[in-house]
Amino acid sequence: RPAFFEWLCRLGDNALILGHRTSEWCGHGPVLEEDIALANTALDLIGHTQMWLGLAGELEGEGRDADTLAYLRDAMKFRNILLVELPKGDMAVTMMREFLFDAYHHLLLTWLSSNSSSPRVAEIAAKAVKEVSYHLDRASDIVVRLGDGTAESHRRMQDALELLWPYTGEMFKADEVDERLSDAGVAPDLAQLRGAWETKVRDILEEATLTMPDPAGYAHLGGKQGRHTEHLGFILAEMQFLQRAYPGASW
Amino acid sequence: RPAFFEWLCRLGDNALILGHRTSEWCGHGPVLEEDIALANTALDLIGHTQMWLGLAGELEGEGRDADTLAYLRDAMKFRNILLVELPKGDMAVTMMREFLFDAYHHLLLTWLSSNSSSPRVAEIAAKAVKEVSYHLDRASDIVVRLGDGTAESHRRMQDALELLWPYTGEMFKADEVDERLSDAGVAPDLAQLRGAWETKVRDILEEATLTMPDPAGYAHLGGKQGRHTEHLGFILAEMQFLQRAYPGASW
Amino acid sequence: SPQEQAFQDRVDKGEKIEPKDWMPEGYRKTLVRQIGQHAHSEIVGQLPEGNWITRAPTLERKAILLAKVQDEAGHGLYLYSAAETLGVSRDELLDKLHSGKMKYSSIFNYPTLNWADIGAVGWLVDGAAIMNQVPLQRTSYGPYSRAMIRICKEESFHQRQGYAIMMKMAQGTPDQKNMAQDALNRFWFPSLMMFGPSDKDSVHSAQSMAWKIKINTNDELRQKFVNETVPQAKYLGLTVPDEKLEWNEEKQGYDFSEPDWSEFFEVIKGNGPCNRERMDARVKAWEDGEWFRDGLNAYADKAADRRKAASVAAE
Amino acid sequence: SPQEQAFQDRVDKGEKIEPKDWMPEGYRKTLVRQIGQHAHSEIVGQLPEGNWITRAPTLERKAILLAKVQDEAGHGLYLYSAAETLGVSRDELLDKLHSGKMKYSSIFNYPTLNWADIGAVGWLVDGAAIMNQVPLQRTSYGPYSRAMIRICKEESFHQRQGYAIMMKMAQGTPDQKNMAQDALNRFWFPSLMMFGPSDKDSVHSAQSMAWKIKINTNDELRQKFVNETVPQAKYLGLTVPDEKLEWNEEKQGYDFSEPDWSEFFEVIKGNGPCNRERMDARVKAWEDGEWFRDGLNAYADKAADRRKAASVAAE
Repeated sequence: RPAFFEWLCRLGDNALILGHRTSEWCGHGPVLEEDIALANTALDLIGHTQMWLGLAGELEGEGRDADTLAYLRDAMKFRNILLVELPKGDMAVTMMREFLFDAYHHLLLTWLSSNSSSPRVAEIAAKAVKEVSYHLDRASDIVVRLGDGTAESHRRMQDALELLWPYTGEMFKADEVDERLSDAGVAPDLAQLRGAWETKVRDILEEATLTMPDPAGYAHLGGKQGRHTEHLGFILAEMQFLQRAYPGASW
Repeated sequence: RPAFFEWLCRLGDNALILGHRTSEWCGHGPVLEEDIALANTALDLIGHTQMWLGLAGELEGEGRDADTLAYLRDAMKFRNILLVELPKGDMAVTMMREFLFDAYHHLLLTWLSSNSSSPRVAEIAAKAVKEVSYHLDRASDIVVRLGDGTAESHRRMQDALELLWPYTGEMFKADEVDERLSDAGVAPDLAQLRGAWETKVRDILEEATLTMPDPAGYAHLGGKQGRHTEHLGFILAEMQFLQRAYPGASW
Repeated sequence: SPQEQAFQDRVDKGEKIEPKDWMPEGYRKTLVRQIGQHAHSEIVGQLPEGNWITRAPTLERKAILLAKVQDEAGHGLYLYSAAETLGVSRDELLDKLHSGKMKYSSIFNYPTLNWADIGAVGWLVDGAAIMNQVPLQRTSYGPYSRAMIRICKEESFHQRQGYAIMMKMAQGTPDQKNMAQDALNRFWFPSLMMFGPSDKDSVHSAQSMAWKIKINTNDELRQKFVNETVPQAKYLGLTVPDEKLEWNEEKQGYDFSEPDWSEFFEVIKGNGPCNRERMDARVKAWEDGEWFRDGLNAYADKAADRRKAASVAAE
Repeated sequence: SPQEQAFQDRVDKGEKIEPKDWMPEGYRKTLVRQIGQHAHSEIVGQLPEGNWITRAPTLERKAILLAKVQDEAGHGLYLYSAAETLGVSRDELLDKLHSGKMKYSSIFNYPTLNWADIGAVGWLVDGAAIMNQVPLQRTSYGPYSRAMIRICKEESFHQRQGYAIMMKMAQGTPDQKNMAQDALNRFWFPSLMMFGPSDKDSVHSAQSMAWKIKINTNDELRQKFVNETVPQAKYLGLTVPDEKLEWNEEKQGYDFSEPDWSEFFEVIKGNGPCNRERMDARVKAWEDGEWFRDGLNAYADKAADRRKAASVAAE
């Protein structure tokens, strides 16, 4: 059960932190349609956060709801992977990250929605996977168009890919929590998702005329266990300010 | 007495927030000597904050010390002028702001150290004025050298001057608090400092080959009464995080 | 001219003017300016509220705010499209915004300083906007009228959400109530300014009203806004920051203080609290996005070439 | 050569070598590399601690931290000056840092994640640095030796401040104690790595020791560090994250686990948690500062010309 709680926090925190980063674009997008699409993605992710952290709190049974978990844990207690907390960067970094994460996220949710031994998990995943499927299509499309756009857009996309690549390994690196959930049939064997992810990523990058780095390269780890980058603390200071400054208030 | 408290908060908050902005350069300065000088300035300002807010808390008599005032007030309760909370910008903005503020700060502290009817105020001012005198010399020197440096450094300094200028009026705009303190002989008549400030600023800008904007132009007001820019909230979210997240802990 | 007369007759009969119809040059120009300014206001208006998205106090409030700011971008989109039917492209309009040749609503040059401001913007600013826009659903230009119908529906939803935030704050802790009152204090007069200067000082009004581009006078709308808003403030237990505010039985409306019009003109001149920041943010977004737009365009060209080559090869 | 022999004799007798003295090219090169790396470590080392200046929990802690990071910049200054006596300018050294041709201490590629890390950096990282540096006060090269004397004095002050933070945290609330333990867990092995790989794997050591550029072996210093630090951790009530740690009566020191040297070499290769961010921050500071340095230089040139013109006119 503590492993289940941890694992749900990982799902919820990934959505929360990626949603936060995505929402930073609101009002600052390169073109109106993109501004709207990014806000929409952020909105979906906040919705997923509510479902995953809500279930986590319920399961924990100590009276913490999704807001309590989102707003009153410090960085050490966050369980998102490092990839999602990196600064939003330019649109190349933002869209490449979305693509790399969505390709994984979509596989994971697809598996969960049809195979998870937990009906609650399967139900949430089934709701979320529809939106993530759309995010993935959109991100893939943008990666292709910018990769095969101008020399500059190509260069920026390749740079973004190389910056982010060492952070993708964490998605597939199972620890004890992942193994327990996989043994219980709640979650997939992460290593088994890797092949399909690489195929999807390779296909899109090829179409985008981008060069895929070596998947066996160095991987930055630690987020799932609470060892983050220096960025997360700043995200939380901003995000949690009102709840911290006015404890117990209702909004 | 509430006016005295307000007025002390203005002094303390100016030092705290300008110190915060200045400290953001630490490790990121354009040259090592400058990095050190900026850290030193920030350090002095934090020292002034401790003295002014310490006295404010003592005077208030409700058990709030300098840390409580610095870390547990939200933006509406902060009394610094808007000038000091603007983002640090490039070194042109940082040094021009320091110059414009120090020229005022130095006049104010000089008056307080020799004329204030409050011995405690005079004592703190006497300590602070030595450091601020050095800050002013240094900032004046840099303004002259960059103003009369390359075409680019000149342009940046002029841009910075025009950006910051509308925020200087607040220094001399007395409200009821200022008037009460001035009537009580604790503080100077702000309007009377203005002439000396303009002379100093005009001399240095002239030597720097920069064009002084019209002193009678539009002035942004509100900081002294707690109506700030959108920047202050973000400063406080970061600055106050630990005190807010771990109430009552001792550090 | 007879053409102009025929045009005016159609307008008077309440017919909608459509893009392909003949229209006087002044009508077209006035509409482009008005719709363009409105579109710009929507996208600049994303900024003050967007300022609180990362700090929204609960996940639900964050989602609602995100959806709202997204709607505003959507309104911008409809309005730029409506302007395009008059022969001016979105890029041309944006260029005029960025170079300062076109304005946006001055209300967005005020900062959002505490969470209650998000409530106040929804309640007062969207409230005043709706007051302006509801009559424009009957405006003579078809595409504009249809855009306003869509927009008004969403805006009134936003206004209710804003009022709900104010309610929570006004009924919350003393700190929260202070924030609510502070937000009302700061947004009250700027909201009244949203209807523009008094009609006696307004230049273009008569012609615009004849063309049904403008339906009511500024003063009529302002009075209507005050009449509706004051009881709402009372219901919240908040004080409208106007000592002269008083019910006037005779006119069946409130007497109230005029806003400080010198402040209004200062803000229009560029001296509002946030004019520079708002424009800098928009220009930066546009300039930083250039490579992105260029990249998509280059791809589109390549894709078109490939399709052409493929269809040639297939022949 | 006889010159080399005479040089070695001076070193052996404990005489200081000064800038104008003859010295073997290898000696000069090794010193430039070592002093340069040390200088770079000081300025890159500002970053992980600087990361918490704006979030320091009290005004006093903020002031202490600011003073400390400022000291590090000062150490950078002394060390670049010492390197300059060997004929290499600060700008040349910085250029090599920015282009990746010169390294800095790998410890600064680890992130500071909670406030206790500021304590741990002072206690462990400065502690290990002092262990390395104290013997270097007796190094053969005069300017380097004198720089180390100044630096060691300040570093031991920093170490005490760091330990004081750890003490507060370890004796604080359960959350604070968790932070302290977490900081120790993350910094323990990276600190042991600061002494470099085991002597048997170290290439340059023998010659450097003969020249008194290096005084003790890596393993000697590491053992000494462990022996001093473990009781300090115990006093804090914290657990050193090493299951093999045990007092060895015979050698009068602790047995301990070797750090993961594959991690060490990965970090050196650029794959540490923060390598990219640290270098990006330094390069950005340098590039953003170019106009500033150019401006000051241009002014200095003009001022010199004016002085010259004035003295010509006066003649």
